[in-house]
Amino acid sequence: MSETQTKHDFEPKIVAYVCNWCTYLGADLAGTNRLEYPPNIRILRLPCTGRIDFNLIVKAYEMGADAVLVSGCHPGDCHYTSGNYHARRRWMLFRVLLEGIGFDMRRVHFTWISAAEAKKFQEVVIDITEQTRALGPYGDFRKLLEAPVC
Amino acid sequence: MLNDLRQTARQLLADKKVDVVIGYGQADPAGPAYPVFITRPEDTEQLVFNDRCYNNLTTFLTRKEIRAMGRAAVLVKGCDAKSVVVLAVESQIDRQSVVVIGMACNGVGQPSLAKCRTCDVHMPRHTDMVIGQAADHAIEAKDRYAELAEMMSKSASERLAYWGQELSRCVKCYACRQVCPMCYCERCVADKNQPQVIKTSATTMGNLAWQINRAFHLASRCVGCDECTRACPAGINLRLLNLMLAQATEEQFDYRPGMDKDAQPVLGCFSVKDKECFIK
Amino acid sequence: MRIGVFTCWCGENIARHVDCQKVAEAIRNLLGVHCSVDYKYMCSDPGQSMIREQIRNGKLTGLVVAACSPHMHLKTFRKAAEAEGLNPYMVEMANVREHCAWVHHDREAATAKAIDIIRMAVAKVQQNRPLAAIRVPVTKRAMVIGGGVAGIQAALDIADAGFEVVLVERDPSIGGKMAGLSETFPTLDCSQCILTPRMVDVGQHPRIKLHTYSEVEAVNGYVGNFKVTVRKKARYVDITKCNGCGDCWNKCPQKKNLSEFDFGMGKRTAIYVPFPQAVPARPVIDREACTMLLKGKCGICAKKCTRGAINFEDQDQLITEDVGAIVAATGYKLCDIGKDEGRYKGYGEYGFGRYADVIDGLQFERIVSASGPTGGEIKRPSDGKTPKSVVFICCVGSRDDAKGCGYCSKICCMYVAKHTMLYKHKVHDGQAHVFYMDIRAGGKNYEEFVRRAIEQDGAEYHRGRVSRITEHNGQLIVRGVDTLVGEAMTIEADLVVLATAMRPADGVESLAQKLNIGYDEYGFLSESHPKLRPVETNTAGVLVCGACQAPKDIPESVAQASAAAAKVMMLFARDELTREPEVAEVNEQTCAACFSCVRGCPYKAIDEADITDRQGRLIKRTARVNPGLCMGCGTCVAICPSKSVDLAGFTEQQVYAMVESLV
Amino acid sequence: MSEVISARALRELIGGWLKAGIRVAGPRRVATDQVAYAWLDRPEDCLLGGYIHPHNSIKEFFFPRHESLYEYRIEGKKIALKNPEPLADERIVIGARPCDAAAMPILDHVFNWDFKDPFYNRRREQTTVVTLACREHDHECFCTSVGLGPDAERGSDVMLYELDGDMYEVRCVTDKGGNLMAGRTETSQLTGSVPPGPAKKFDLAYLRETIGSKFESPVWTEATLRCMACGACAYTCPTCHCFDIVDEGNARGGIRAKNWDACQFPMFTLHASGHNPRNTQPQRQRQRVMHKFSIYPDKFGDVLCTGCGNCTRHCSVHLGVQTVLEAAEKSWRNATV
Repeated sequence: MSETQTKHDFEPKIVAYVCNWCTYLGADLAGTNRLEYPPNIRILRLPCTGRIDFNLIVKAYEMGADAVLVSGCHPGDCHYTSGNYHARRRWMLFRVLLEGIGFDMRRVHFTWISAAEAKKFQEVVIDITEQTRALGPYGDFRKLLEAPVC
Repeated sequence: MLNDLRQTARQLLADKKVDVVIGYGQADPAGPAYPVFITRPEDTEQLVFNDRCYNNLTTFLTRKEIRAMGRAAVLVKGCDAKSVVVLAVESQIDRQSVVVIGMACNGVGQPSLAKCRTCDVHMPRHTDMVIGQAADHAIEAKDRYAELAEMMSKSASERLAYWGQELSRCVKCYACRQVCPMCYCERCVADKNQPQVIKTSATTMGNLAWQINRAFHLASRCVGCDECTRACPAGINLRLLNLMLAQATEEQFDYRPGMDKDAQPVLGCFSVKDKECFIK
Repeated sequence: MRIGVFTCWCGENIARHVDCQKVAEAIRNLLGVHCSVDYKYMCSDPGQSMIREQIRNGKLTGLVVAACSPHMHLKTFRKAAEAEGLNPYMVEMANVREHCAWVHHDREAATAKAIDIIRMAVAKVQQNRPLAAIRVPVTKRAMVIGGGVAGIQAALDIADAGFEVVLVERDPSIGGKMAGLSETFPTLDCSQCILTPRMVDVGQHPRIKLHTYSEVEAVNGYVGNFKVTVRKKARYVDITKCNGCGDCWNKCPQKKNLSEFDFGMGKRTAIYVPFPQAVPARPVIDREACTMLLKGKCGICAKKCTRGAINFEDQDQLITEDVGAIVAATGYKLCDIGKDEGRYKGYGEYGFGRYADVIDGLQFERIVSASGPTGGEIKRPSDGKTPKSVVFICCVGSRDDAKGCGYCSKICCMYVAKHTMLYKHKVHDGQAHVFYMDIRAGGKNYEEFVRRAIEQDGAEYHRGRVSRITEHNGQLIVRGVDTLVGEAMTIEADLVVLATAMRPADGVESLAQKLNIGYDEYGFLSESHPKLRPVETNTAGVLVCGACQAPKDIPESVAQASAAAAKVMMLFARDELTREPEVAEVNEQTCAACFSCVRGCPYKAIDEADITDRQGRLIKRTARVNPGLCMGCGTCVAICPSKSVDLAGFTEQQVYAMVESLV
Repeated sequence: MSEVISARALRELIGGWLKAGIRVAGPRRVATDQVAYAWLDRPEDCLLGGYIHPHNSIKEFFFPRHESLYEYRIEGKKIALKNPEPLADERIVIGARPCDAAAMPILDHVFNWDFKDPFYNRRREQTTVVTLACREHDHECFCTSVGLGPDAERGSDVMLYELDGDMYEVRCVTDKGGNLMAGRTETSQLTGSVPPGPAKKFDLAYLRETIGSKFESPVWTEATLRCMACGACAYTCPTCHCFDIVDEGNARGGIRAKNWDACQFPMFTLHASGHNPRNTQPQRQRQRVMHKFSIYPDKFGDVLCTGCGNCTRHCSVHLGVQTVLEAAEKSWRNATV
C-alpha cells in the first residue's frame, strides 16, 4: 500500500488523449519544472487533437476509466494549422450525444494546454483527479458494462 | 395522383431516360407497401403511393445490385428528398444521372409517425419533379425537438439507465444501419476487426458503443427519415439519438442536412469562431 | 515478436522516485517481452552499445526505451536501432521521467505508474510495422516572391550557388522599398549606391529568370515539386523589343500621374519607368492613366517608338513554373494612418492626408533623396518652401493596440534619428524635434548613431506623445507633452514627419493561403519556430525572409534572406528528399469515396482518385493520400467514418492496443 | 374431463416459482407497443394475451445472442483458461407461442448431430416450456403452411388453452410438464379449443419437391432484390441458429464468445482473399430460404421454419419466408403450365 493509496480509499483512473506538440510538451515542461500532480493520469500521445476519434473516448470508459481528458493546442497554435479546429467542432457535437445518453459530463474534460502551460497542465490534472475522486467510481457506466445477456 | 405517377414512370422507361424506377408496390392493401424496381413500362401499374409507403428508397441508389441495373428514377417523400441532397454532397450519386420524382406527402402511418407530426417538407425539395399537392407550414425548431426536451428533463443517471434498458434489447441485426441512406460505407467500422473498435457482441455495452458510433457518424448528416427507428425489431427509439445531434447541429451551425443543397457540410469543415465554452 | 525493454535511471532523475529494478522485473514478465534491463544512462555511449548488443544477441524485433520524453531522445534510440539493422520505427519510448519520476514523489505510486506507461508502450510496439522513409525527387529550381532587398539577396545567393531562380516582382521593377531610400543608417551610405549594383546583377544573372509586373496566381504541389502559376500583367510594352531609349515616356502627354516610387511626392507619365535605375529599365503603360487604353485616343508613344515595342492589345499571361522551393519576401508597407481600415484606426488627429505638410517616413526619404522629386533639396510639399522646423513623431500606430498595431515597428527609432541628421545636414539653421516613447537602438553602432543625432546634430528629443496637429496660416501647430520635463508643449512646425507603423504588404494573406502557410493577426507570415526555425514555415519547402515575416531593417532582412537561401541550398544539395514516413494511407478497397477527408485535410494532401480496370473502365472512386504533402496530423483518420484511412506510427491498431493495455 | 387452472392461480404459481428462485421468462411489455419474451421479475409482468407474437423468440433462452465459451486471463507470460460454471438454476418459459416451442426440437438436431453443444443442451434440460395456444393471428402468421397450427403441441412441455372466465385448460405434454403442474390444477368438464389458424399461404409438399431444382430460378432475384441485408429476420427467427466465434478482451484477458450471426450480412461469407461466394443480396436470400426448406430438411427431416412470421413481420421491406415462397410457388407453377 503506497501513501497515496492509503490516503484515499478510491484512486480514480484517468485517461488523457493529448496532442504531441502542445499538451504533451506542456506535460514535459511540468516535469522539467518538477510540478507535482497526482499519479492517476495515463497519457496517450497522438500527433494532433485532430487525430482523436470519438470512439477512443468511449473505449477509455469501456476500459474502466473514471474520467477522460482530451487536450491539445490552443486555437491558432495547432502544429498542423487546423487539426484542433476540426477536433473542436467534432467535440461540440459529440458532447451533446454523450450528454443525451446520460453520460456524466463531469467525467469528460476538454482543454487547450500549450507547450508553455506547465502550470496549467498541473492544475488541470489536480482538478480532474480531485473532482473524479469526489465523484467516486463510475458506477452507472459499470452497470452497463456488466449487464447480462439472457 | 397515382395515374400521374404511373404515367411519369411509364414515360421515363419508354423514353429510355432511365433503366429502372425505384418505387412502392403493395400486395395486400392492409399490409405495408414495399420497394419495387420497375424496368418495363407495362409494369408501372404495380406502382402505388399511399400512407403505407414508409421506406426511404434513396437507400437503394448506393446499392451495387441496383446500380448494376443502370440509370435510376427514384420516388421520394419530402423527408427522403433530403437524403438525395446529402448523397450528392458526399459524392455518392451523380445527381444529374438520377431522376428524382418527388411525391407530395401528408404523412405515413396510422396514426402518422412522429417525424410526420413535425414535418415541414410535405412538398419534396430539390427534386426533378413533384407529383401531387400538399401544404407546407413552418414548424418551430423547438417543436421539432419536443420529444427530446422531455427526455432531457430527466437526470443523467436516469437517461443512462433508460438507454441501458433499451439497448439491452438490441440484437445487433444492423437493420438501423442497413436501411439508412447515409450508411453507404463499403465496410462499416463495426465490421472492422483490426482493431475491433466496436464490440461485435450484442451486450448492452457493445450495443451502446455501436449506437453511439452510428448516431455520431450521422451527426449533421441524418435527414430524419427515421427508417432506423421503424426498422428496429426491438422497438428502440433510435430517433431520439438522431434528434440530439440534429438539434445541436441546427442550434450551433444553423444547418439542417438536406434542406439547402449548397450549404457547406458541418463536419470536415470548421470555423475559427466555433463556440468552445466547454473547453477549459 | 521479440521485444526488448530498456529502463533508464537517468542517473538519479528517474531512479530517485521510480524503482527501476522493480520496473524491469515487472516488465520482464510481460507477454512478448524478450528482455528487460535497467541501466544508469541509456542515452550514454555504454548505454546505447548495451542496447545494440541486446538487439544483436537477442535478435530483438521491437524496442521500448523507458526514459525521458520522446521529444528528447526518440531519434537517438531510433538511430541506435538502425545501426543494428532494426527498423527505426520499431522503437517506442515510454516517458517515465517528465511524465512520472519528475512529477510524482511517492515512490510506490510512481513505480506503479511507470510500469503502466511502459506496458502501454509495449502494447503499442507490438503493433508497430517497419516503415521506410519516403523519397521524393527535387526540382533544383527556386522561386523568390518579391524583388526587394531581401528577395534580391536570396535570389542572388541561390543563383550564385549554381541553381536556377525565378524571381517574381509585383511592380514594374525590382528594388522594393530600399531603392527609394535616401541614405541608410547607421552608416549614412547612399541606399541606391549599394542596392543598384545588386539589382543589375539580378537583371544580368544567367541563372535568374525575372518576372516583373507579375503576381503569383496559384501554388500546387509540395516540397521539391511545386507548380506555381504566375500572372504576367499586361505591360503593353514588349520588353524584348524595347531598348529603353525613353522617347515614349519623354513624349507622353499624360504627365500628371502621382509616382508610386516617390510615394506621391512626385509625378510621372502614363508610360513610364518607375525610376532611372529600374531593372528591367523598360517602361510599362499605366492602364488607368493612358488615354489610348482608356479612350482609344493618343498613341503617341507607339508612333515615337522606333522598335515597335508598344502593343496596346497586350493581355495578361498565365505561365507555370516548376520549382522545388519557394522563398516569400513580399516586404512591407507603411500603415496608411490617414484612414481607418478594419482593425487599423487612423490618426485623424495628426491630419495625415488632410495637411499636405504632414507626411510619412518614406515620403520624407524621397524628399531628402538626391534622386527624389526635389533633387535632394528639402522642400515641403505644400508650398515648396524649406522647412525651418520639423517635427518627427515616433510610434505612429506602432505599440498601440488601440490603433491596431500592438507591435514595435523596430526600424523607426533609427530612421527618425537618421532623418533628423539628413535634415540638419541640408538645412543648417533648421531645428528637428522628435517625439518618442522609448528609443530602441539595439544593434551595432545604433545607439552611437542616435547619440550623434542628438549630441552633434542637435535634434531635440521629447519623451512623450503628440495629442493633435492643427494648421494655422501655413504653420502646423503640434501639441504634445514632454513627460520628462513634465509639461505640455506646443511646437510651430513647417513639416511633420510621422514614423508610421510597418505592416505587411497588401495581399499577403491571400498569398499565404496559396502557399498554405500561417500568418499572424497582423498578416505577418509565420515562421515554424520563433527561435530554431526562423525562416522555415509549416509548409516544407516554403521559406520566408525580410519584412513580410516581421518588421526588420536592411541588415536583418539581408541576413535572413541569406539564411533562407541557405535552406534552399540544403534542399537542393540532395537529389531526392527523404520525409518522415509517419503519414496517412487510404485503404482504397474499403474507402466509400465520401471525400470528407479531402475536405478536412489541413494540407490539401488528399486527392479524389479513380480506380480503373485495364480497359480504363471505372471500377470505383477513392480518396488517395499524397505522401509528399501529408504531414501526419491524422485529422483524416478521425474524420473517416469507416476508418478506411490510417496513420502510420499512430495506427488504429497501435492506439487501441495502448488504450486496451490501460485496464 | 380436463385439468384447469384459473388465471389468478396461474399468476400465484408464477409468483411461487419466482420465490423459489426459479428463473421465469414470458411475454412481457418492454416498451410501448413492444412485447418481448423476457425474464419476469413479478408475476404481473407476464402477459397472457393482447399481442400476436413477441418481437423475439424463445430460442434466446437456449441459444443466447451472446454467450461466453470460456474466459482467458493473461498473467505475466502465462495464459489461464477458465470454463464457465455450468448453468445451475431451473428455468421456465411460460406463455410461449406454439410456433416458438416447436422450434426447439428442430434446433435440437443441429446442436447435437455431431458435436453435442453442452451449453445448449444444459439449457434445454433445465428449462420447461409452457405454451399458450393461439386464439388470434395476423397477416404474417403461417404456421399452418408448415404443418403446425395454433395449438400445435410440438416442443411444449405444457399446453395452456384459454377458457371463458379467466380459466385455462392445462394439458401436460411431457413428464417434465406433468411434474411442473402436478397438484396445481383442478379437474373440470371444460375443454379448451382454438379457432382455426391462418389460411395456408403455400403448398409445402410442392415446394419441398420442387425447390431443390430451382437454384437458378429468376424468382430469387425478382422476389428478394429489395432485401436490405440486415439480420432482423434471422435474429427474430425461432429457428435460425448461425453463430460466430470471437475473442473479446484487453491486455489483461477476456472471453471467447459465441455470438449470433446471420447469412444476410455480406460479411457472413466474405473470404480473407476479398472473394465473396455469395456476392449479391438475392443470393443470400436464396441461401436463407434454401437452408430452411431444402438443405436442413434433407439432412434432418424437419423444415427449418415454424411459420411464426417474425421474418416478414419485422422486415423493413416486408420480405420474409412467406413472401418469398408465395412468389416462388406462383412463378414455378406458372412456368410448368
